[in-house]
Amino acid sequence: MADRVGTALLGAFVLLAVVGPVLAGSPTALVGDVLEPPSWAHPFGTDSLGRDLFARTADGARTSLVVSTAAVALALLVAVPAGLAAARAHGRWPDQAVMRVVESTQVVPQFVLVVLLLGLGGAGPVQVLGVHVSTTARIVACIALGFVPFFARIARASAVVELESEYVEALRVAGVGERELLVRDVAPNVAPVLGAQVLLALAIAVFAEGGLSFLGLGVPAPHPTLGNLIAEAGGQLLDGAWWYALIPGLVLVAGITGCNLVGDAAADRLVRSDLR
Amino acid sequence: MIRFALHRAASLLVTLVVAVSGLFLVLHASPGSPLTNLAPSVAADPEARAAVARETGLDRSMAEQYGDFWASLLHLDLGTSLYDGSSVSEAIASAAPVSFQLGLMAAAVAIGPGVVAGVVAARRRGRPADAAVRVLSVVAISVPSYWLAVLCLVLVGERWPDLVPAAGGYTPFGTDPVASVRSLLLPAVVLGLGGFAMVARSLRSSLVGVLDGDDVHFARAMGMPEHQVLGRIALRAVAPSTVTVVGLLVGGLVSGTLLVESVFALPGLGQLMVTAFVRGDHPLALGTALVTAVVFLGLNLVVDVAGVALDPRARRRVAAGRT
Amino acid sequence: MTPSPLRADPSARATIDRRRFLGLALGAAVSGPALLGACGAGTDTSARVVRRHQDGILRIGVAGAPSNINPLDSGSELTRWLAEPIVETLYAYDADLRSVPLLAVGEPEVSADELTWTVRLRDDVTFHGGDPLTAHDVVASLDHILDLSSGSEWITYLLDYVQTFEALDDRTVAIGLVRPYGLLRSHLTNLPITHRDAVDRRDAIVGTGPYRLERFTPGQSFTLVRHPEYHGEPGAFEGIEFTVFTDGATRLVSLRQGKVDLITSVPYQNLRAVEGDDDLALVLADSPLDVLTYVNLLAEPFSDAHFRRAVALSMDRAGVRDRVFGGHATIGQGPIGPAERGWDPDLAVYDAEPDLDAARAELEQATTERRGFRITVGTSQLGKEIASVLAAGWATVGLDVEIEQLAGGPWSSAWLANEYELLMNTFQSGFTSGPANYLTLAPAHSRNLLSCGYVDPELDGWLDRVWETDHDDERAGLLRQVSARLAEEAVMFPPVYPRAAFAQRRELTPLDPEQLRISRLAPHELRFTSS
Amino acid sequence: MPSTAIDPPVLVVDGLQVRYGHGAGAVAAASDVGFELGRGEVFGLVGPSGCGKSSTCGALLGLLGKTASVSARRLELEGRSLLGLDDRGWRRVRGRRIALVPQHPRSALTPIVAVGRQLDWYLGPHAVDRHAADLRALGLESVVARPRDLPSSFSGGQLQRLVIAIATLGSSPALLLADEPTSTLDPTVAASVLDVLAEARRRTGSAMLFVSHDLAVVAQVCDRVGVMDAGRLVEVGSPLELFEAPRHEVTRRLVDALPTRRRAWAPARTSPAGGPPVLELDHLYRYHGRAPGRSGPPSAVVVRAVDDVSLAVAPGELAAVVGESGSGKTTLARVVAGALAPTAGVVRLDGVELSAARSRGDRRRIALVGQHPRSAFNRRRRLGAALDQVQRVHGIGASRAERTDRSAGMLARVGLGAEALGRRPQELSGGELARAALARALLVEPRLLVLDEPTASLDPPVKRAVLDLVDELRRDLGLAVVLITHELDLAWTVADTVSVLDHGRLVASGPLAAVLDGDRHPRVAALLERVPADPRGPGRR
Repeated sequence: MADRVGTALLGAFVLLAVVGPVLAGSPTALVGDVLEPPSWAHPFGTDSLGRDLFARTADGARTSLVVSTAAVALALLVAVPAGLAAARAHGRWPDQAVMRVVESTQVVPQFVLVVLLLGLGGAGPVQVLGVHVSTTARIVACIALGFVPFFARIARASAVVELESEYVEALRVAGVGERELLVRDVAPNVAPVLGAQVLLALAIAVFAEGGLSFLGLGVPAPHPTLGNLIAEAGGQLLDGAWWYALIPGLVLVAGITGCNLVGDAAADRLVRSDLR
Repeated sequence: MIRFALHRAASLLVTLVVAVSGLFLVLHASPGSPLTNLAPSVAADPEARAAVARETGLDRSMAEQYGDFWASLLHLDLGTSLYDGSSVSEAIASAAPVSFQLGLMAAAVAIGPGVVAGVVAARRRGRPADAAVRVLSVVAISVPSYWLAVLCLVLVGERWPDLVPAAGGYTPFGTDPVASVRSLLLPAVVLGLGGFAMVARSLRSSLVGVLDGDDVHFARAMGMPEHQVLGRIALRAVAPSTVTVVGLLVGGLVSGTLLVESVFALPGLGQLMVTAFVRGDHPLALGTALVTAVVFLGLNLVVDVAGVALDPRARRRVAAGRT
Repeated sequence: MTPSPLRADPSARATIDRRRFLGLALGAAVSGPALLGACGAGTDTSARVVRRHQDGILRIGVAGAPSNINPLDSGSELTRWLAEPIVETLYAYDADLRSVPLLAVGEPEVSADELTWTVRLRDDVTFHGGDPLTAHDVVASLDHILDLSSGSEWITYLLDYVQTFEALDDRTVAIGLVRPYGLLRSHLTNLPITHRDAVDRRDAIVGTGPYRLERFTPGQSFTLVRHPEYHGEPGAFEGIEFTVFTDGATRLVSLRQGKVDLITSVPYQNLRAVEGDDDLALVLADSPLDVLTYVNLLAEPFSDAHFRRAVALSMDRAGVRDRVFGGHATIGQGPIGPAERGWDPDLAVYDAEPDLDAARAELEQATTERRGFRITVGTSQLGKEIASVLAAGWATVGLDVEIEQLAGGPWSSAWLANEYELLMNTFQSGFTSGPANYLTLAPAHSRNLLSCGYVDPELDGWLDRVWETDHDDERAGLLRQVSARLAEEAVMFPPVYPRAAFAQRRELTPLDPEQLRISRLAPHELRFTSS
Repeated sequence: MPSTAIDPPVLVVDGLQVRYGHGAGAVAAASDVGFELGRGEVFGLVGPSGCGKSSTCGALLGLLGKTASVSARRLELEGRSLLGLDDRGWRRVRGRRIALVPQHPRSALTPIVAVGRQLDWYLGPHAVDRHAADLRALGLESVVARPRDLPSSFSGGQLQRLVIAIATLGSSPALLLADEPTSTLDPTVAASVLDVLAEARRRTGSAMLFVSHDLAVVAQVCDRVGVMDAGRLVEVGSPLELFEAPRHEVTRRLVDALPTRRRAWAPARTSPAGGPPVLELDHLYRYHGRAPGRSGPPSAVVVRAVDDVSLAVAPGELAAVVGESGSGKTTLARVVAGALAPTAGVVRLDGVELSAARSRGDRRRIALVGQHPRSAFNRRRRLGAALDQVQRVHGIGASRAERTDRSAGMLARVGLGAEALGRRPQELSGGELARAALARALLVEPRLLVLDEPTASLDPPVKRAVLDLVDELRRDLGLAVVLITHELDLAWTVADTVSVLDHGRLVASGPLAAVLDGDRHPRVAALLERVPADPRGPGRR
């Protein structure tokens, strides 16, 4: 049940993010009067500048989805090899080194770290070693960095369990080499464990992206993001523009709830399949 | 036990030193130098820029600045704000109690009802109460605090102005405890909601596991009343894992203060930090980050030690030196 | 903005919708607060405010914390609103915005060659610490400003003119100039005098005003208390408290709840909400609130005059006025607005609605290949909204506009390094320059450090003369010419001149719109009507 | 100990039915089960897993959970009906009139509370002091001495005694429910626990319901035995009746699975082929923990897991290595197979010394089948992929198709169909997995097969079949086999030679007859002592 609700919510969110921008007009064009309540022409109403909120919400959902997916993917790309390498060197110095580095990014909570890293550079693009890095890319990188310890720990822990399990010894004794073990046996087994966490991480990433936008550290204008929309909408509530605060907020809640529910279900399934 | 705590504290200290040094370097390599925050008409003049840099000590080598930073840190002096020249330590000292009280109240909101909900759900597994707790906790964990805060501020604040913080954000607890608690109640509920969900969910699932265990079965088979089964076996068994969740919750609370304090205009550490970063106020940013890290790591240490203290098996491992 | 029949009675609709929203919110977030919000009724706010006023403290909600509270360093409105009741000036504006003596005794004595100004000080004035005001304090204030390392904004006004300043005795200051400087009188009217020991401090303001700064939390709140030994009429309030609410809605909610008496920078979208509330008064005033708009003539595409004019012609000024400022703004032409000296109400280079045909015609003549540009704005919500509306408008003539939002520091850096195409920000002058706005015009001068690349010897001459003359009428005439030229050449063409928006509770005497024309909030002049 | 007809029965079960779920989807775990227990009588319930033994037990305690529904014509303890009791009613019965001796003593006690405290829970305050003498009598000196220790610092046998103490010291229950109380224990320990249980029962005079899947144990303990299958009680009788004349098919299978002592062990069935030994162990040592003298803290305790073992295995020989748990058997197997490096000494294969870091070729020549077939395979890989993998890394078979053919052939050989190739380990039974593990080991055509307790976790009938398979394969393939086991009767059944390990040292080694007959080493004698007796033969306790 919860599983199906989660799939539906996440599906609706993804659908809005993927199809919405195609269906809707430009999210930046001034297509209507200011603060029009929802109507057939503007199903989500219009914002304080007269832009279509459906187009903006859809575009914001897309931004949230793209940023958080990219961040989680980037984090996995860094964390999984690091975690596997650490597990392979379990207890020896490469393991220690990886875990110390991971630990040192955990002196502050993840979201604070992201705020910190973004806040340091100020908003706007920067040059890193001569390469132009857009604000969006920096946000992705910072959120990703926040997830690296999370995934590296999971990858390491489950790889250690795998490497110490009996079947691995059986395969070693049977002459299966370490590389083959790591790539063909351990990594594929670590993958579902991570997979279940990916959705939960996505939920956090969507939240974080919104929070950054809310603090004004997020994806810059004119791209709407869900966090921006919510931040802007607060004041409109005073004028009775309930749709402005409610709809983008509910879309955000739907996305996060969907990720959480589906992620929970995936984790449950994993536990059950391992118990069987 | 004490040795374990000291050992953990020492290793955290090393991590902290490394992290603060990293922060210092990043901060000073960042493009947001205070020089760029000068009035453009002043900043445009190279002579004026150089003079300001000399005045604020920014023209010295990074190594010198780093050395000075640690030297003054040892005297608990975090320097002065680049903007108003006020003492960073004092700014933090006046902001910390707000965040501390907010965090404490939010933790109470999270842990008290969270434990009750988790126990009720586990004991009434599969029944409506369980379903209600599960739905509530999923929603609570998924509703972003900043959205809820905005809604509450307007919707609740309009009707019960006393429930949202007063202008200036905060009545110190010492001045008027009732007003102080009342004014932080709404932010604390908003902040604590996610933690409530975490505690309730984790407690429910671990309790369900424990209540299915052989020891509970044996105890019931030997006629132990249900409340004793819960108190003597089940809750004791899930205490360490619950404490771990509380550790995660600490991170959520510290993060959440950034957002919630900003919406409710509470003069706490979170808002101070955001302000510092938005302005590129290096000493203040570094100071708030440092204090946040110390608080966060300290709480984690407490949680770690509590986790070990509550789990005799872990206590034994620790005593055997296998940390 | 065309009114739709739906919003015939906005206040009634708001209540219904809010109630409906409550129901929805309940469903969405099953939480304690929402539940609390759905049942029961509130208390009478006005009574609460009257009760609160018993402590005699005026509470003001401001939009941001000053980045530097030293009024000798910063001319920002945030610093100055805070400093107004604390520090005083040698001369001050009277009700008709004429300069009259305050700390000085009589008019300054100007030598025949116009190079030496001598000012006599009053002898009955003490600082908050108890020290009497002396010439040395004035000298220390000037010294601080002219010290390059202090980074004071005032330096640009004085650097190339003021050569010497000395205390002839405890009550007399002499200022020596390099060349005649008619504008000095204006500066002496605006320049705050600070205690000599406090001129370099950034964590204290020590002045001679009716209130002194008691304590503050950086970036968050500032508490002023009455100075009992004030030389003039003592302040009506026991104290004045400034609280920072960066979020506009939070600021307004606090006012509605009666937690503050006055707020600045009311979000323009919420003006209707304020108007619909009987407990509140909205104050909209012409004010030196500029939308700084510079184009970079040193590089493509704005080096091309046709392109520039096309951009200026197709600017959606009406859109900005109606959608961003709720109609409370005047359509922009040149850099000088209605509250400022040199304002020409008859200047009409551009229409409110974009002239798309003329713009297309200009574009066809343009030699540059570019059909788009980057607009760099600050991080404020207002800047973002203006840029968004403008970009949407320019898109209709085929100009592809990229919006770049930069925080204060990087924004300034981009300006200094000439790394911008179209630069925009809101800026409130008036504190350092009174009714005129010289800083805004500075980049038009080809020899200015911040020059935007526009070279016009005739205009340079006008500007030099603006600074030199001591005749306000001549100055105003020259400024009109400057503003017209810059508009016609499409060098500086702000979309609108917004009216500044303040809101206050009815339990407080109204703000003075005349003082707001020079950005003076003058909170110490207000009174509670209830007590 | 026959029941006396005069006394009313302690327990009457009649028409007991246990169902899980509701409506059409309901599953019956027990149907129409009926039996009676007289005062002091021991009744055994035996049957394969899933036959309904546990559900019957659970119904007697009222602890089947909310999804189960229990009905019966009669369910009476000491004349009082147990049907329809509320929570309070059950609490008066549980622990006072019915006491449980659970299957897993280690998990029945809460792992994070000191044993003394837990005794207090069930026996009242200061239980250790008040019952010190009784506890000592039960062989629990260690608990009396260290009441503040956690359960984890006691052995399984001690914990089982402790649980028995809890069940019998506080009150004199009318009925003891012993739910597979020895299934997780070593035979040696199991035997002593059974003694303790018998003693406790004598003291309290309780009747006992003894549940087990092991017919041999049941026969040893019980007065009457009921055999269950698919939720029904299919046969009831005295142990001797069941063994001599099993009437029901299930009973017959259980009896057949009992290991039979090879009558004529003097001449081995297959004489090992002559020639030089396949495997030679030459003064082999393996210590666990840090050896003294190395750098670092000297705290680590050194365990001499394998201590100066020399052994030779001829081609085609099945060499059994027996010993109690902790005697170093598994370590020896792992050292031979190359999973552990020896601390000292030499392993020779076909006369060639193997280095500590084995080459892939060496690994191919010695195959190891581990103790737990269920964890021998990557749980996410299909069997086909697992069998393909070992061949691929050794370069066997030119193509995947060819390797698949070989896999299928080998599976057929161990008695599995080709459809098993597409299965995941979770979808196979323990017996099937044991066969699959054998198949994987044999696919690379080893010279030597090391079997580490290959049947320890299997039900008796399955156990027997797997052993027969091993015996057949080694004859067909001419393999040398080292069989590690703690069950002496297994060695007895199939081995050519037997070596007895004790604390890492070889105390006896040689042909089966030479070691087990005549002048036995005391250790060997002790091991023989604990083989559950064949109820058909003499020596029943």
